[in-house]
Amino acid sequence: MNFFADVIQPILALLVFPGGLFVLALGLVYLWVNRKLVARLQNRIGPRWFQPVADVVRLFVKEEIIPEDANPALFVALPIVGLAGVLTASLYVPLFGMAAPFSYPGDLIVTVYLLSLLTLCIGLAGANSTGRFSLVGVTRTLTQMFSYEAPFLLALLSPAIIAQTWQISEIIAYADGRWLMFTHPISFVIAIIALMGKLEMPPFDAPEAETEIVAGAMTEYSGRGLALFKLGHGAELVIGVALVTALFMGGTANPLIWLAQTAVMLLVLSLVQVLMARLRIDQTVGLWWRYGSVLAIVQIVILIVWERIVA
Amino acid sequence: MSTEERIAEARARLAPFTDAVEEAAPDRLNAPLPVEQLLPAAAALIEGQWSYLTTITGTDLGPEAGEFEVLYHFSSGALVTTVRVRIPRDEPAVPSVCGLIPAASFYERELMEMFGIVVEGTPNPDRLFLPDDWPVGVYPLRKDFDPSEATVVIEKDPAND
Amino acid sequence: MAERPNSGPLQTIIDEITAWSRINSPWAVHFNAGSCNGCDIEILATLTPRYDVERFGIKLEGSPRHADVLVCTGPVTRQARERLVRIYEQMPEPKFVVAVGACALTGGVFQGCYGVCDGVDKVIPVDLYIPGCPPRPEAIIDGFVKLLTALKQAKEGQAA
Amino acid sequence: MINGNVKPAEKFVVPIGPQHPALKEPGHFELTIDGETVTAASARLGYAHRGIEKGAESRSYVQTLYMMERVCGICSHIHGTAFSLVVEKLAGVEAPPRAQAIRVLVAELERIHSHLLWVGVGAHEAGFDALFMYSWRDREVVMDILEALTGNRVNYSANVLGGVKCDVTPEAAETILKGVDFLEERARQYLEVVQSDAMFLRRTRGVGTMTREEALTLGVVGPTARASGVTQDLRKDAPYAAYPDFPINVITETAGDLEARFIVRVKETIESCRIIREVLANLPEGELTTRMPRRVKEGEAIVRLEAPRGEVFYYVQSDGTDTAKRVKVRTPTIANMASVLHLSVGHQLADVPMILAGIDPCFSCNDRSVRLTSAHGNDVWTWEKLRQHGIEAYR
Repeated sequence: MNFFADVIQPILALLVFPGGLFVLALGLVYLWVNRKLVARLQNRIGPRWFQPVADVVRLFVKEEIIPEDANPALFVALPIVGLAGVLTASLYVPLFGMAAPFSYPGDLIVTVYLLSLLTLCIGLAGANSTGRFSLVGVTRTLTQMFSYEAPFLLALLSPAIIAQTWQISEIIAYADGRWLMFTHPISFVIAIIALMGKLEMPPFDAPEAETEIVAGAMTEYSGRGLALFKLGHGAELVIGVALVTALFMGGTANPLIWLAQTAVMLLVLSLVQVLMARLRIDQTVGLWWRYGSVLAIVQIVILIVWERIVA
Repeated sequence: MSTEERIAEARARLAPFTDAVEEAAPDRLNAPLPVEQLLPAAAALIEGQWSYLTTITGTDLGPEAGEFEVLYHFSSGALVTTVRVRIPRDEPAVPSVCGLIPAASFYERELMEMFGIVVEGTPNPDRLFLPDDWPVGVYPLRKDFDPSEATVVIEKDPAND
Repeated sequence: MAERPNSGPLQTIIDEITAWSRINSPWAVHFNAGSCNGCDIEILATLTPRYDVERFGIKLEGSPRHADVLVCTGPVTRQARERLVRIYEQMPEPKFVVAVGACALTGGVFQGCYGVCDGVDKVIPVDLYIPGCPPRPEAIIDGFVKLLTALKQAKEGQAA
Repeated sequence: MINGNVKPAEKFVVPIGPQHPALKEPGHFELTIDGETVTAASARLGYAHRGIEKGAESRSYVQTLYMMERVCGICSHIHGTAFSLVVEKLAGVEAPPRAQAIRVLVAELERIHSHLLWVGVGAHEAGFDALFMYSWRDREVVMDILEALTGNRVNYSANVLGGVKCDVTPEAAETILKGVDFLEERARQYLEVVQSDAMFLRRTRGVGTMTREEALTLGVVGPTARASGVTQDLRKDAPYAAYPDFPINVITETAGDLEARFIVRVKETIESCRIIREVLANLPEGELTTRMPRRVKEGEAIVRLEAPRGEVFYYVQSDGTDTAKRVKVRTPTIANMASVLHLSVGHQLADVPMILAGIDPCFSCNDRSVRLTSAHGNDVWTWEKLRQHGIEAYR
C-alpha cells in the first residue's frame, strides 16, 4: 500500500492543513470577526485582533478547578471529546475552497452529527458539574438542541434530495456552480437560523443567558476545559458556515471567493444577533417546532413535486 | 379634592375613635389613639381606597419615658394622617394590620427586628433586614442599644493572605 | 512563582507568552457587597460605547470560575460578607481583587454603622484600591491599567 | 424528587440573587403553596442593609445629608432634596425660589438618567443588548450635563441644608438645552422601538400584568402604578420645591404589563425634557442659599417626594440638638416589592415566574433556584423547572 497516501496524508489532513490547526486558527479568527462586528453594530470599538488568542492562551495557563462532586475523569475528558468530534467533522467539509480530504456516501449525515457531538459534550459536562446553574444550563442546551436539530437536517436534506445522494462532494458536483440558494430559498434561510441555534448565538442564547443562569453548562468550567470548549465553539462556527456555503452557494474552487462568502455569512449572522432580543427557551422550542420544521417539509414537498413535473 | 376637604374627610372618618385630631402642619394630621382603636381606625381611613398606608415608623421615647410610639402614616393626596399609638416599653405589643393591608408585613417585620415590638398576628415574623448572624434580642434602633453588644469578631481567614 | 530549575530560554519564552496573555485578557466578575449602586452603574458604564473596556480585552463574566479579577463594590455588609468570601474562594489562581469606591476601601460614609464591616480588605486581601464616590469610569479603567502594568513588572522582575 | 404534582402545605422558597443593579435591596423571596395555589409570599432582604437610620442618630445634620445621598446611587439627588426639605421644614426655614427651581432641574435630569438606565438594564435582562448599549450611550449625554452643572456624574450632592450649591450660568443653560433636545429625540425613538420590536414584545407584552384595582389595593407606587392606570404622582398631588410653579402632566398607561411600564418610563423622560426647558426658560433670580441654624428646634416633619421609581417618604424627629433623634426613610422599591408580592397570593404556582419577573424586568438573579420545602424534606427546583412546571400545567 502506498505509505504516504494512506498514512501520512490523512494524518496531515487531520492535524495540520484542512483539519486541526488550520480550523482552530480560522475558528479563533471567525470568533474575533463575530465579536468585532457585534461590537461595531452596537456602536462600540470591540476587541483587538488577537483577543481570542489571548483569551484561549490565558485559559490554558489558568488553574483548573474540578468540583469534588463531579467525576474528575469525565470532567477532563468531555472537552477533549467534544473538540475531537468537531475536528473530525472538518475532514468531510470542503474548506478553504478545496475539496474535502475525505468523502464517502453519507458523509453529510456524519458531519451534522459530529457537530452536535460538541453540544452533547457541553450538556454532559454541565450535568457532570452538578451546580444549580449548570443543571439549568444543561436542560436548556438539550431542549434547544432537540428543537433545532430536525429543521437543520431537513434544510440540508433538500439539496441532497435533488442530487439524490448523501455525499457532499456529489451534491456540489450536481450543483456545479449553480447557487442552490435561489432554487431552495426556504431551506437556505432555515439552515442559517438553525446554524445560529446550534452555535447558541442570540436570540437563541438562553442556555448561557448571562443575566439569568450565570454561564449555563459552562459555569463550573475554568482553565483548560473552558479553553477547549471555546476552541471547539470556534471550530464549530467555521465548519457550520463552511457547510452551509458549500451546499447552498455552490462549492467554489478558489479560496478567495470562499473567504468572501464566509465573511458575508458572518456579517449576516452578526446582524441578526444584534437586532434580536433573547428568546425564552419555551419560545425557541415553539418557534422551531411550529415554523422551522413545517417550513422545511414544505420546501422539500415543493422540490419533489417540481422534480416530478420537470423530470 | 383639595387638602382642606381631605382634612375634613379625615376628621370625619376618625371621629368615632378620637376627638384629639390636631393639625401639626398644613398637610399633616396627628391622631393619637389607644392600641385597641388602631385596627378600626385604620380600616376607616383606607375604606374605599381613600388613603393608603405609606409606612410604619417606630420611635423609642427613651428608657426614662418607658414607652415606644408607633406611627402609622396614611397618605391621601397631599395630606398625611399619622395614627400614633403609645405602648409600654417592658412588653411592647401591637396588633397586626396585615389583615387590612397585606403589604404592611414588610413594615411590621422591620418594626419587630429593629425595636423588639411584638406584632400579634403578623403573617411572617422572620427578619427582613438584619443579617443572619445578628445576635438575638439585640434591637439596634432602641436608644439604649450600644454597638459593642452586636459586633461579631471579623476573623480574616489566614488562608486568604 | 518559584524559580523553575530548568529556566533555560524555552522557559522564558513560555513565561513571556503567559504574561502577555494574562495582561491582554483580564476577565472580571463583579460583586456588590451592599453598595448603593453608584459604583455598580459606573462599572456597567465602562462596558458601554463611550468607554468600552472590551478594547483592552476586559470582559464582565457571570461566573467566578471564569474570572481573574474580582471587582468588589460596597462596604461589605454583614449579610454579604460570607458570600464575598465564598466567591473569592471559588476563583481559580492567579486571582486579583479590585476594591472600587470609597465604601469598598474603608466603609466610606457608612463607616461605623452597625451593619457594615468597613471595607473589603477587612475580609479578603485586596490588590488594587480605586477611590472615589463613585469613581468615574475613566478612573476605573485607569485602575485596571495600573493593575495590569504592575502585573507586567512583577513578571519582568521575575523573568529577568 | 417531587414528581410533577406538588404536595399540599409546602413552603416554596424562591431565592432571587444577592445583587442586582436596579433593586436596591437584593434578597430572596419565599412562597408558601397549597397544592397549586400560592397561599403566602414574603421576602428576605438585608444584603444592602448598612444601618443608615441608626447612623443618622449619631451624625450631625450636615453629615447625615451627605450619607442620605448614598442611600441609593441612582436617585441620590431625590434623597438629598428630601432630607434638606425635611430639615428646612423642622427649622422653619424656606430655601430661596432659585434654589428650589435648581432642585427641580437636577431632579428631572436625574429622572432622565434613571429611566434611560432602567430601559437599558431591562433590555439587557431580556437579552436585547443593542438597546442596552444604545440607551446607555445616550445616557452619557445627561451624565455630562449633570457633571457640568454639579461637578459629579453620580451622587452629585447639589443640595445644601437651606439651598443648593451649584448655579446655572447662561452657557450651562445653553448646553443643557442642546443636550435635552438630543435626549428627547432619542427618547421618541426608543418609544417607537419599545412598542414595535417584535422580539422584545414577546418578552414584555402581557407579562406580569397588574390591574388598576390590584395596584390601588396593594399601594404600589411610581411608574409601576401609573402603568396600571393609577393617576398618582407626588409632583402633582403634593407639589414640593418649585413644582407648584412648574405643573407636570401625569403619564399613565392602562395595560399594566411590562410593556406599559417601559412606555410610561420613556414617556416620562420626554415629559422631563419639557419640564427642564420650562424651568430654564423662567429661572427665578436670587441667591442660592439662606442661613440655616446649626441646632434645629424640637419637632417632627414629614416629606414625600416622587423619585424615579416612586414615592420616597422621609420622617425626621428633632430634639433641639444638632443631631436628629429619629430618621425614617422608606424607599419606593420596598413598597413596590412588598405590595406586588401579594399579587402572587391566590395565583397559580405556574404564574409565579411571570408575576415576579413582571414587577421589575431587570430581575437578574444569578442565584435563581427554588427550594421546595415539603412535609418530608425539601428538594431544590431550578427556576427553569418552576417555569417548565408552569408551562406543563398550562399545556
